Amino acid sequence: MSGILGLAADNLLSPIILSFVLGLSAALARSDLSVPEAIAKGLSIYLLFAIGFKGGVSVADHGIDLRLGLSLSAGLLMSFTLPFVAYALLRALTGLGTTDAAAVAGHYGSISIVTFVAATSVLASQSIAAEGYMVAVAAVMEAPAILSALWLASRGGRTGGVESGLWREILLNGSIVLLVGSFLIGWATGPEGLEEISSFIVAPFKGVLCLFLLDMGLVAGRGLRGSRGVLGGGAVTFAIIMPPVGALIGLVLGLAIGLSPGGLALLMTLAASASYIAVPAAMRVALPEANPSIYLTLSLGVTFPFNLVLGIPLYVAIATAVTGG
Amino acid sequence: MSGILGLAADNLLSPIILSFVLGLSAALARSDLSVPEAIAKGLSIYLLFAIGFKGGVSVADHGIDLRLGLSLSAGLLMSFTLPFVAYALLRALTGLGTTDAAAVAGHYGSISIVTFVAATSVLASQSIAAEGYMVAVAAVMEAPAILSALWLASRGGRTGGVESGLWREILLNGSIVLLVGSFLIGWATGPEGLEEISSFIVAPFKGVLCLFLLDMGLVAGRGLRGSRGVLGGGAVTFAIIMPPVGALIGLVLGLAIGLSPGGLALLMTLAASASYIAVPAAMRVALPEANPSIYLTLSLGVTFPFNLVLGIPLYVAIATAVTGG
Amino acid sequence: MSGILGLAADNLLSPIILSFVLGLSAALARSDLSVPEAIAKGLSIYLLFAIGFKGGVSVADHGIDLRLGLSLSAGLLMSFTLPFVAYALLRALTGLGTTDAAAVAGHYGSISIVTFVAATSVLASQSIAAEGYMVAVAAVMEAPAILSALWLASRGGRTGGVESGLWREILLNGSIVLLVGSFLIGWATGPEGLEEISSFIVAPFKGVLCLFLLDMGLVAGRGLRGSRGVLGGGAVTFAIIMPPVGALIGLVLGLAIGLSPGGLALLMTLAASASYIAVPAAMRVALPEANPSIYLTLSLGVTFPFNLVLGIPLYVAIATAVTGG
Amino acid sequence: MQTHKAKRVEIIIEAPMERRLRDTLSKAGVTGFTVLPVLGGSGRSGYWSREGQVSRAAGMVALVCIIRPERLDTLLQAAFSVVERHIGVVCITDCEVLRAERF
Amino acid sequence: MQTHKAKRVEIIIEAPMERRLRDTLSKAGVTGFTVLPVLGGSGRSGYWSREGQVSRAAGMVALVCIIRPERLDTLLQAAFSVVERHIGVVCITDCEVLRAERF
Amino acid sequence: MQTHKAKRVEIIIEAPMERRLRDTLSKAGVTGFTVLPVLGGSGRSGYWSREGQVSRAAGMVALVCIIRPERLDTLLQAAFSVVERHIGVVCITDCEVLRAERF
Ligand SMILES: Nc1ncnc2c1ncn2[C@@H]1O[C@H](COP(=O)(O)O)[C@@H](O)[C@H]1O
Ligand SMILES: Nc1ncnc2c1ncn2[C@@H]1O[C@H](COP(=O)(O)O)[C@@H](O)[C@H]1O
Ligand SMILES: Nc1ncnc2c1ncn2[C@@H]1O[C@H](COP(=O)(O)O)[C@@H](O)[C@H]1O
Ligand code: NA
Ligand code: NA
Ligand code: NA
Repeated sequence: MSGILGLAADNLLSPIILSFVLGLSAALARSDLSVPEAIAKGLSIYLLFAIGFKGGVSVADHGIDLRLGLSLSAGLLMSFTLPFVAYALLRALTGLGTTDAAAVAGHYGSISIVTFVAATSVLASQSIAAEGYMVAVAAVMEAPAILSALWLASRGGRTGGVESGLWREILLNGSIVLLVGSFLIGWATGPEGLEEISSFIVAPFKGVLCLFLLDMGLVAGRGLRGSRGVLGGGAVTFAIIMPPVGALIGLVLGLAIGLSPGGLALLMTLAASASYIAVPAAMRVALPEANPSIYLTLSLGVTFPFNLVLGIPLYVAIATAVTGG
Repeated sequence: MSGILGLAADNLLSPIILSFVLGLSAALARSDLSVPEAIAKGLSIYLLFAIGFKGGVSVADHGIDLRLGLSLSAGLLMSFTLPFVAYALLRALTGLGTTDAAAVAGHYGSISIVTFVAATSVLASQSIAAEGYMVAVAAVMEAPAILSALWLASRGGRTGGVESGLWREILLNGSIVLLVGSFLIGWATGPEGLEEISSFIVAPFKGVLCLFLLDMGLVAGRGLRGSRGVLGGGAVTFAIIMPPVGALIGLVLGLAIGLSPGGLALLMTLAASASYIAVPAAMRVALPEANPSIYLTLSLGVTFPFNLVLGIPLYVAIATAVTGG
Repeated sequence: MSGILGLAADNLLSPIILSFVLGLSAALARSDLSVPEAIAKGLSIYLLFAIGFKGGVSVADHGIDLRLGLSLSAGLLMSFTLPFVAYALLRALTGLGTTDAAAVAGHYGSISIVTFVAATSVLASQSIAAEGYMVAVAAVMEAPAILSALWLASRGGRTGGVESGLWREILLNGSIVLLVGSFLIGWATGPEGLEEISSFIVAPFKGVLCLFLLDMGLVAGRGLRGSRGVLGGGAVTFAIIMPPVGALIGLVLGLAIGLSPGGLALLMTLAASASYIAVPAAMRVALPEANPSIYLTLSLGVTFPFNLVLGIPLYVAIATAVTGG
Repeated sequence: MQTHKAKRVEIIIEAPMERRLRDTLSKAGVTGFTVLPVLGGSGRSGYWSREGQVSRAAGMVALVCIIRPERLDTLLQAAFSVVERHIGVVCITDCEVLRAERF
Repeated sequence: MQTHKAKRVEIIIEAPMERRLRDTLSKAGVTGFTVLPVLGGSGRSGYWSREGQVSRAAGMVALVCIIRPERLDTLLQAAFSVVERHIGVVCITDCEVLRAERF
Repeated sequence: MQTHKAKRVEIIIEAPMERRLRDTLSKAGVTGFTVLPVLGGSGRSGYWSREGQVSRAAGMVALVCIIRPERLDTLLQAAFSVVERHIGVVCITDCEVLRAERF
């Protein structure tokens, strides 16, 4: 336990976390500090490209094994089922209606790629290796949860018919395409490809992540300020309980598959994280009646900081402990 | 021949080309992946600044020789005359009217700086040196073709008077000024100047080029999708035949001047490439009757990918073969 | 003296200064070269984050000494009092009315962070060390001058009541928060933190500064073109005399405190520089009657280039000379 | 100069709905419109601004459509089918245009 | 379709004044509006464009507010108190809206 | 509040023509206007959006000009001379303004 706290303390003092805290504080203090939308999008393109590419190179390097298929299946399974777990918890803990609860639940089945990136960077700084294909697992987990959420919402009387065109939009959304595409590029070009561009995608990576998390902190803080009063204690409790619950399911599946300590920590992180890009956009279209303040605030304002600051060191510590790694 | 195919295959597997292919595929599959306009412009400012600066440093390093003047003259000559070649080919191969044919022809006399940059990066990865002042040749080739295009269009009955103010706009357009300016800065500050900023303009260069080509792929793909039906087979044939024709003319002139293998390959690339920034903007003002879909699709959707994937390795192979380099 | 000229000449041939000159020339020649607003803001976020962080790390490294408190007090004192000096000079040299003169005076009490950054980079290239906490001095000097300016303006009959809310806005403006925040992060994470992200904030720093100064040149040039006729010779004289006057006051205070040669040069630079971000924004709100062309042109179009090209090498030379460093 | 009566319809709608609105308008034969970016706004669902958004997804856009008076109802019907369940505003103004043949 | 009479008020104002304008409108009970970005402009204080600005500070924004006719004067009074000492423009147009209950 | 009749003219035009339009308006004595960015649009020459553009060159902008009714014709004549050969739209609306002395 004290080991975990030590890790959390170390983690807390990393420039990455402190940049997030800076952004959060600035927004809560109503500073006008802001990162232009185009820059934030540019930074996220960089992060997705780099993380996908490096994942692909690592697969080219270490080869794929039988566990790849199993991990992808585990990811799919979790993305489909976690929303049901989340929905049950939400109905137990909060007074949210069917539609709002279903919308929130969908976010927790899907994943947050920045949380994933932050976890890889914690692993890297502790020299814990992980399977390169975990990036592909992240990609397959983005969308299925949306289907579960719509099904849950439709039980509440909504027609729930998913408009043709929405599926293409969800499956071909920019983040997924960029992540999978750069993964394939990294796989195809391998270590030589990485060498050509490593001073772009490896060396400055952590610094770019700092600036990105500064912006995430600003956005989360503005979201929190804007939604005071919208959320009850029950909802906040959910947003803190659900990540460890998800991580536990990830742990069980990951152990069954036989992932490395690093891979295990990443699968737990994916399960624990909540979407704030792909799923909200889909919900605006498919479930316009659901209140965006609720799902965005829970996912970005509560769960994201929780995972960043406490969750990730916890998952890494547990993963290394249970695998004896 | 098999050597050329081998080179093309190598080239195909570079992260740079694959990033372009990723963008192209994403756009054709109607993904919403997009690079914000400001980021794309920022990347192009970076590339122009870096390529100009490095060209200038190389001139400071190796000194200028008599061939500099000859190369600039050859560039000017080609920019003026290639539109006539293109126009003749277009009239032979397509049913385009005078104005549209003239507008397209103007694009092929001018150059694509990204194609040039991609060629320098292929040369660098094969350790083939090139004259630093080829950057200046690129700069002088941007504008003259516009004059030829307007002259060609005016023969078709259009008044063709070039509004005062347009010339300043063309000659002082941002890309030319930045390219020439950073070339002069590189020249003035020399290797010491380069050392100060090389971890900005040299180390991450290829990675930035990847992201830029990702965006180029997206734009080219969107352009191709948007212009289905606009282009006939003849126009597409033109856009594939014209680059080797231009390259051949570049080859002859470059040999006459006595350029190095790398310089020769770059001159061929310049002749083979078609503008999609400076000339389209000028055409919108001076030839508004010409259909932008036609010239943009041919230049960006057909010729650009052709040069990137097949043309450049071909030109490099020929240049090294004929010079015995 | 010839040493100073030599330094100025060296400085003139650095890529940083030449990039500024390129931007300035492009704008004066009415080229359409431009850096997108979002990119310019992104670059300035990078610069503020990097300079703040490095300042904090240097404090973590060398510890704080008694001079920290004295330097902050000197900064505050100068920010409060320099506007009175500037105001007196303006009334003597120009025909500006009370409001305009007060607004301009406020700019000269505050500071220009890019001038500060350029000075640190000149010091670095001459291997002259400086106190890391000078970044904090820069931060405290941003705002107090605004108070002095409003007091000066109110004497001219304006009500001068500072609207509630404006103070929070000024004190929590983005640049101050980012600078102080990253300073604290650097302090907290120390040299290990720096090592993690140094290939992002140290290696490419000078190159990024080049692009930023290219944009500053463009903006300054457009400003100068737009305000022809607005400014008389007296105002321009003021904008060239005031920086050395401020630097002299900074020199006296810095010597009294016992700063290192580098710290002394930076304090002089801060005193000599004029704001063009925080103060103009505050003036638009609090003194809308003041003409923005006047204060922006003087600060950005005259004083900024003066400091960049002549001022900084002068201040560095004097600081090293008087301290015998 | 000679001008012609027309209607100017301004539709402020969530960005993720833009493509759907465009498609619906096209199907209704409305092929002329312009889309403007929106920085922020306020309505029954509270205040928002681009700065406080992780992605463009939650932003809005303004679509401006100038149309002949007799085709207004077709346009409104089409627009309403998309806007109905969503937040946003539809506002119609009388206007005049040059070059009537374009509308 | 059924439409309802309303007023469309467009206020072009300096960006640093935007928050104040919003706050004043809120206090006057005007809670529906949209803010659009502005690239540049020209007026008595000359020509400016974003390109020539170091910071967003000196830019402007356009705030569009659709409001019931009877509440127009409240809005104008509130807006004027902010705009008064500042540069910028206020322009009012008659318009019609769908879903009147929203305004 | 006291308002004054005016005309609001909106001109949507290709970005490379913006400077020319501005110059022509200035020459015609029209010195007050605001330029707004445009994200995309559709017309006789098809659909386009900023995303599908390599450079700003092929984009469009919207210029809004509020003017006294008696000066409208001068403005339209000037605008038309620029817009004539180009794509784009000119749309005129009746409006009212505060602070009439500004126009
Ligand atoms: N009265 C109004 N005038 C202008 N824009 C409005 C108005 N009401 C709502 N909007 C815009 O429509 C968005 C959604 O409004 P609502 O559906 O009321 O939450 C707001 O964020 C504004 O951008
Ligand atoms: N007649 C007008 N029509 C449209 N916008 C205007 C007009 N006059 C002024 N503006 C806008 O308001 C800003 C300030 O105008 P002014 O207060 O006249 O300097 C200008 O930069 C324009 O963006
Ligand atoms: N009816 C319309 N309403 C609003 N904007 C239009 C309309 N028609 C054309 N536009 C705009 O003007 C541009 C050029 O139109 P066009 O000249 O018809 O190709 C389009 O891309 C739109 O941005
Ligand atoms: Na999850
Ligand atoms: Na060419
Ligand atoms: Na100062």
